[in-house]
Amino acid sequence: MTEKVIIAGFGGQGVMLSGMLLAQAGLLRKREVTWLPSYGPEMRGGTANCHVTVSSRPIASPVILAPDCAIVMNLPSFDKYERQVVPGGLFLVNSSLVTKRSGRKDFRVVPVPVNELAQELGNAKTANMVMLGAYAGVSGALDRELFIKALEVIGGKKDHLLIDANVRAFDCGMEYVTGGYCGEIGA
Amino acid sequence: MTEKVIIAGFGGQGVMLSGMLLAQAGLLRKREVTWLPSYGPEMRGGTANCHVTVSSRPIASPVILAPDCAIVMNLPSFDKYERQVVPGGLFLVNSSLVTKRSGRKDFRVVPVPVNELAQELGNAKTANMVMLGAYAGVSGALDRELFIKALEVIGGKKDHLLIDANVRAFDCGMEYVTGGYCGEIGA
Amino acid sequence: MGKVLMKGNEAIGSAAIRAGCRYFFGYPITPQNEVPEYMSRHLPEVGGVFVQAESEIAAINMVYGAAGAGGRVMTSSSSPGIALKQEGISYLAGARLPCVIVNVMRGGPGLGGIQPAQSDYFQATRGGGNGDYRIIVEAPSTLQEAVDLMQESFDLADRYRIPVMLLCDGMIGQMMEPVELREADRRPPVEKPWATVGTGGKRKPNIITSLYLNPAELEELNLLLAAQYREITERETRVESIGLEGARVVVAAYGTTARIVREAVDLCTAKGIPVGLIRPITLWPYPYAEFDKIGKDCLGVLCVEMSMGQMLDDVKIAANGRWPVHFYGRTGGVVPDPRDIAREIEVIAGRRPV
Amino acid sequence: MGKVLMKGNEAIGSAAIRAGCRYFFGYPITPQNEVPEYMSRHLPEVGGVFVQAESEIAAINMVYGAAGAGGRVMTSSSSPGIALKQEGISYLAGARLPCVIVNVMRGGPGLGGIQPAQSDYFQATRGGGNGDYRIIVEAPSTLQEAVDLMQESFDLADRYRIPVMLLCDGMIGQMMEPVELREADRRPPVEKPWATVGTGGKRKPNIITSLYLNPAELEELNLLLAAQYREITERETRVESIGLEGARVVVAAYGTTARIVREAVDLCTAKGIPVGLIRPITLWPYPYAEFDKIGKDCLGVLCVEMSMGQMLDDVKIAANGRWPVHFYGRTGGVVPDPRDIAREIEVIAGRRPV
Amino acid sequence: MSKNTVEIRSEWCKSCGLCVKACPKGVLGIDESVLNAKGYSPAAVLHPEACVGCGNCALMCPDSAIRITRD
Amino acid sequence: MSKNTVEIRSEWCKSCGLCVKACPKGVLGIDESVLNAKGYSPAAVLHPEACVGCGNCALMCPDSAIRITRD
Amino acid sequence: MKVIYDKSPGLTDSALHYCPGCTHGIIHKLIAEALVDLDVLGSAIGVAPVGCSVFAYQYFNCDMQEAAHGRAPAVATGIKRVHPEAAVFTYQGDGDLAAIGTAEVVHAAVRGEKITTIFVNNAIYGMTGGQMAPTTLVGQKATTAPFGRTEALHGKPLRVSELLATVDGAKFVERVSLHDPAHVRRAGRAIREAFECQIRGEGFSFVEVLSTCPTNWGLTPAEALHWLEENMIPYYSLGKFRTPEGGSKND
Amino acid sequence: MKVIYDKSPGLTDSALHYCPGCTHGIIHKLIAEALVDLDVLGSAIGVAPVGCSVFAYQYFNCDMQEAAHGRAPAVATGIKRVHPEAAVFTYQGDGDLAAIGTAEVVHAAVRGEKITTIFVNNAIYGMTGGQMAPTTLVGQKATTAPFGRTEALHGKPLRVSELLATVDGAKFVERVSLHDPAHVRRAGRAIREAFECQIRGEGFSFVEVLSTCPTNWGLTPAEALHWLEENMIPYYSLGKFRTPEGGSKND
Ligand SMILES: Cc1ncc(C[n+]2csc(CCOP(=O)(O)OP(=O)(O)O)c2C)c(N)n1
Ligand SMILES: Cc1ncc(C[n+]2csc(CCOP(=O)(O)OP(=O)(O)O)c2C)c(N)n1
Ligand code: SF4
Ligand code: SF4
Ligand code: SF4
Ligand code: SF4
Ligand code: SF4
Ligand code: SF4
Ligand SMILES: [Mg+2]
Ligand SMILES: [Mg+2]
Repeated sequence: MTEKVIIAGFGGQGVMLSGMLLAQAGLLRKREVTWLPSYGPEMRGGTANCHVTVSSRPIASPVILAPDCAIVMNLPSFDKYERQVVPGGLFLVNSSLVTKRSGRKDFRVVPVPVNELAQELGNAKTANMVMLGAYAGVSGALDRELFIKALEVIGGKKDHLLIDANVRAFDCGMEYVTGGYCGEIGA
Repeated sequence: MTEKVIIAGFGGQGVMLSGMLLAQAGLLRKREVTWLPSYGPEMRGGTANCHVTVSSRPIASPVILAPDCAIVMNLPSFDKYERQVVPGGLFLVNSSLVTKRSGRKDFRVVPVPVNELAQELGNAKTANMVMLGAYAGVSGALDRELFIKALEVIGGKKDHLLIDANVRAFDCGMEYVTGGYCGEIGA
Repeated sequence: MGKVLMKGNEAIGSAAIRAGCRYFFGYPITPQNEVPEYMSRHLPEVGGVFVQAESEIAAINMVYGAAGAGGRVMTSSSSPGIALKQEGISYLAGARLPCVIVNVMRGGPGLGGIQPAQSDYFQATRGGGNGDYRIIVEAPSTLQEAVDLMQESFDLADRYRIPVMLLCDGMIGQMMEPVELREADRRPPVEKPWATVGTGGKRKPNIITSLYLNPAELEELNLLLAAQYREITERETRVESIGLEGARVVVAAYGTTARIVREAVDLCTAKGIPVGLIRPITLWPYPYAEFDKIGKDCLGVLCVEMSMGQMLDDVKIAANGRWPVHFYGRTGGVVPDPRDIAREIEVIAGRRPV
Repeated sequence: MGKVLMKGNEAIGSAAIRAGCRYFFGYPITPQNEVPEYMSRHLPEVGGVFVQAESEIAAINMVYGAAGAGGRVMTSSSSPGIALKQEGISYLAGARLPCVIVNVMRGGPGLGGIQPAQSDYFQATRGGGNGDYRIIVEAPSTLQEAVDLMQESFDLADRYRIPVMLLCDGMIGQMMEPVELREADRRPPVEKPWATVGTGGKRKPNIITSLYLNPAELEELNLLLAAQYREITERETRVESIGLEGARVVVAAYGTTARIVREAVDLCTAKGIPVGLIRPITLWPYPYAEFDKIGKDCLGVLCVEMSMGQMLDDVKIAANGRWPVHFYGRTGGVVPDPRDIAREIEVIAGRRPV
Repeated sequence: MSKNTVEIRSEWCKSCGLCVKACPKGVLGIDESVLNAKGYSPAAVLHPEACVGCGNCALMCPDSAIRITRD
Repeated sequence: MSKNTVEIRSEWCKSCGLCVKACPKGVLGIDESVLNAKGYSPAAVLHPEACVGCGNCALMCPDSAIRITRD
Repeated sequence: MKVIYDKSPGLTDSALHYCPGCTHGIIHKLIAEALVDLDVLGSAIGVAPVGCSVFAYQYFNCDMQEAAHGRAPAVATGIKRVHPEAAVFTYQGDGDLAAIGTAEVVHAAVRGEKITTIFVNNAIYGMTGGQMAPTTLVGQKATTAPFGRTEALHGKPLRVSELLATVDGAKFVERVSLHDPAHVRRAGRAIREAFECQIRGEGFSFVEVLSTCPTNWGLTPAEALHWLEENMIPYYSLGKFRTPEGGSKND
Repeated sequence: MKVIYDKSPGLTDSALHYCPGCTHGIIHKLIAEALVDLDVLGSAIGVAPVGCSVFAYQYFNCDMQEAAHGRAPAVATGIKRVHPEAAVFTYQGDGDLAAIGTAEVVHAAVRGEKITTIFVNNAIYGMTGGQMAPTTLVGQKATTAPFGRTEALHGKPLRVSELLATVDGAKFVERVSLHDPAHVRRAGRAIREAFECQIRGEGFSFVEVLSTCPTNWGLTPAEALHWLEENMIPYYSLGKFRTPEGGSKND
């Protein structure tokens, strides 16, 4: 089994870290994984995306041209990746910044207002983790324990507060898509 | 007819200029000519040589590996070129600095004490012109008028004094080898 | 040691230190910045030295000095920065100094872009600098291979007194993959009796130079180098190939591109077209002889590069008229699509109209 | 104008000024010093500008600025100095700027020597800099040809917006030969609407750049360049050849070496061996097609260079397996002896035991 | 007294806050409730009446997002 | 008074004359009648008795051709 | 209605790509305003560096060339020699000018090249992600000086204005800062004076602008201005180091 | 019998290839003597430049490397980092150091690299045949300045010692001359002090030696010394520009 995910957004939205966590979680499950980033010229505010492949077989190319899932955190990414997702695939959209709707009917679109959700949690910077939680919830491809372990491997175990905040955000995203969300966001 | 001459010595002995004059005189006779220099690393006092070809046909290579004539102004040049001269060729040696004698019997060796001759003329720097005169005298390949014209083309016509000194040196060399020399050099 | 998920550039840095590299001189440039950054943090831990030079030129000349002084030394950069190092590399080759140079290639020409490319093949394999010299060029296609080749690079450099280049496209530098790092090299350092370490008043001075004003001596150096290049060609050529025997089409590709080609090969195999792959690991010396193993069913050789066709020259030389040579390339940071490559293969195999 | 005896470097300078060159930026290096020296004396006479730069790198970047500003500009250097210019040349190619670069080659690698050589063939024809670019490379074999190619170089540079290199071995630079200089070019200067000359408030800004961070745009640039390179290949390839039809051996050589080979050919002809000669005048684009004219009696192709074998790659590509390809080279400033070349030819022709 | 008008082109604004800091009169603030297409909460004119037209805000704005006029 | 000896290794000498110029006592001169293998007329000690052993000549000799000893 | 301040016509319509609060944008404005004020926008030819300001050529409303890293003064020399009447300027960061481009800027000054160089000293390599620059302060951390710059390991930071002030051909050398509106106004004046020096044909003119890099300094834009004032100015003292009249260091 | 003066054991037996009366030979001696006096010949590693002194590696009786043109300070940095205890020096001409190698020498100084640089300023490119150097005097002719250097066209000559004296890491900077025995002795002292500064680990040390090139100046060796004294010293004033104690320009 091979799962190919593209995560894209503005630089600074944390899409790279999300992808690394996905890859690290895959490695912890003894899968083959690759993570391939791509940046625009800006240090902050530019566009950025990463390609994450998790597979039970050796991975030929780390480049994903037809993702099983695309997670788009802003409008340019929406426009760029909408068409690439395979039929039957998954399209997670940051609806805080993207109000546009997809014309495609052959895949599953899941809008998540991650900025609002994160702000509500009191930590605007964890919007990426909210989205990762949503991805986990919708796809079933990432479980909570592995996510926490991956966080510890990549971030180091020291910063408990940070880990806690991220896990809270992850849970919030997961709950949002699995219906358990009980915050105050309309729509 | 093709005449291939190598002129070699220390840098500063004026071997390059001698070669240029030879080439320029050739051009004045509407011949094809090439002049190819080679220097050592030193600005002064190093070794230097030039290859001059004068021919009635287009010249293929400007490099001379088997000269019809070698003019050597110092010992290293003697050692380097003695063997290269073609059988029946000409070997002009500055006997002021080279007392060595050639072992070869199949070419003509002409020793000329050019430093002493030039010093006697009152201009040590014209030793190269003395040698050129000697070459003209022995080979018959360069006539006096052409030499003077060549001097004017290369040096510019302005400096009469310099031209005169050079012509005197040329004459002196020519006279030395053609027997007209009446200075005071023994041997 | 278990597998760890690492960024290519950091894996390269870590592997270098494990291979005994103790001196690093470099200058920032995307997409290889994590190499110097890693070295600046970790070399001091093993008593090594990291210097951020004022330029790529200074860096390569510091490498020259350190290599001449007997240090195990490396530098890294990316395409335009490597262009600036060409004079220095020529000097290193001429003075026969061992060192490792990493080029994490980006799109060109000029400032170009920062996305992955393979358009410095000529620069690497033909010597962008002056004179008759070669350097060993190794091209990994996975991070594990990059890590493994790093140790080999330093060893080859010392054995032959030659600069070795690790030629990576930007993907190798930027991607993360699990790698297994080897134990630190604990062999005694290679003896370098030619190095300038101070005479101690006990021997004649050692001299490191590439200057030979006497043409005969300079030719002698060139003949010595040439003899050594022949020896390296015989002994150190590395290549991986699959399915050459019955192949109707053989693809030649290196680095990450070879991985992409593998996907294309799979697509074709699924359609019943037997396709072979030649993946040079050393780009110089080039594995020309590997092409002799291609079976008699081959209809054509396809060279695939992230460039407009540079390795293509070597493929043509290797093919030597035996098969038509085709080319497919993307450039400027655009990564080829396996489906497009598969289509090219099908055309050559006669399965599709051109 | 009649023939005058001139040193190659000075003839090159004089021809450049006659061809309309008005800007020269350079840095001293043997054996090309007479080029800048000539320019420093004579450019002011025609209202031109000579600047001795602080380095070859500064010089090539001044060339970039002046070319981008619409000037007819040139630089010259020798092997290690040209190595230093590689980044700049890659930028010029990427920004599509016309200019002329003279390389009076000396022996290498590294500092090497100052005697004539041809060991920068790769650097010139394969782009020692980064990226997928080519420059036009012309190789004169007589001073007259150098002078004539100079005008052509500037014209080609402007026509295609491409750097052109005049690749001379040290002999071309240092020797004297009679040359006939042409009249000064009095045609109106080529229009360069893309140049940065100030908007005058009347148009959108012109931009000179080689930066394209978007891979699709950078690929577009590369495709545009490639298309142009194809056009140049079709229209501007220059070669001289003799006796290909009935030749038993064909020799390929360029520059002064081709003159030396002619002597060898004469020696062989005298012995009754028919020998052909292919002398590429443009090294890029390479006259591959010329080899198709070789007759059926040919037993082998001999490539002769003052290097360890660099054009050899192109000869192999051109031969494409049709004939065995042999090589004879001298290097480091040693000039081949026609008698040795003749001996090689005889061996290939089967007249002498190997 | 003449009236000063401060306009902020919010699509250009990157929410850096330099204008807010530079204003001697506390006229400006960041409006966290809004996000522009780039994902930034742009600066907003909170107290237009207090503006003295000194130009500091516009001078400091790296993105030339502020225009000031006087009637 | 002790005796100073100035030796000139004439094969190394290039006839530059710097020693001659540097000598405060006029001890040295160029011997135009001789040419060494390099073609130079080397310096010669013309007035050995006048030497005060100051070392100036040797100090200035670029070719380290001069050796000075004191008995 | 009178316009008190608006985007300068010396700038194009393109939105700047810089990080929020990056002072590159302020310097762009000041240059654009100087070119307009001196009425030389139409004859101006600028040279962009390699650094965060690599895209400067998209922002200035005049002809522009993109130079190789560090070589802008050489490129500008080539331009100026072809168009002596043009207002030619380079815009360069501290990696670009003070590291790889040291020789080029020193020799443009030595030749007295009639160009204007705006030197953006933000004590860091911005574009490549925060590596140490020659101007990084002692104690400051950078990705290639992860434990902070130290005098023992890296030497003290290079003071470029002081260095260039020793060169005769540099006729105008001033260091300015952007940490508050008053200093920004003064910076604008210095830039105008530098261009005036060029236009009068006096020689090389140079303005060093102390600048911020909030992103790589890890500070908010406002904090960054404060850090600049507190840390950079004590080491990089402000003022005129050379003027055509020969005045120096007393402003 | 006491030897008052003889060829230094710090030099090899090879005859020097320099032109008659060229002061390169004097500087070689002074360096060799300093190495011997300080007893560091055995630990010394020198770096030869590209210039007339390209063969310096044949003359110094210690380990030597030949650097690319201008890059000696970078090469020396590489050496010193591998052998911190060695006495590492570069020997460079004015084309090598003051033109193409400007960035390398400035940054060796900025880093406070513990090496010693001997800078041979003969106001010309000797080896390549008399082209203009950055240090060629105004009015002086050169093959690439056939009508003489002018301030308007070429700018005034670069004063390297003054330039480097602005750099903190340069702990010892002195300019000396060779035009008479007294000055040669003082030059010897300066070179020794520079090495002492290195050995004490204080930082970068630098000695600029005003030198002659009789051949390309078109003068006899003696005339050349005179020309140096009359023309170079007025522009290139002698003295200490920086000492470890912080003294400057008063010797
Ligand atoms: C030859 C070369 N070397 C290195 C680089 C990579 N590079 C791009 S920008 C930069 C430094 C930018 O720093 P600075 O000049 O201080 O500008 P800033 O981004 O801080 O404004 C470097 C090293 C390059 N593009 N080319
Ligand atoms: C990269 C490079 N550029 C140029 C040269 C040619 N070159 C050799 S020596 C030299 C200059 C020598 O002048 P200087 O440094 O002043 O030393 P001097 O000969 O005067 O002692 C130059 C430019 C070279 N060898 N390499
Ligand atoms: S013009 Fe002055 S007072 Fe008005 S908003 Fe801007 S800074 Fe505040
Ligand atoms: S200074 Fe400009 S960019 Fe920054 S917050 Fe104010 S208006 Fe927005
Ligand atoms: S030691 Fe002094 S006195 Fe004696 S010869 Fe030399 S310079 Fe003259
Ligand atoms: S100084 Fe030395 S080389 Fe010069 S003349 Fe005297 S002994 Fe000879
Ligand atoms: S990285 Fe720094 S210098 Fe570059 S745009 Fe961002 S804040 Fe400005
Ligand atoms: S050319 Fe000048 S510097 Fe070079 S050796 Fe001769 S005199 Fe000395
Ligand atoms: Mg910076
Ligand atoms: Mg010099």
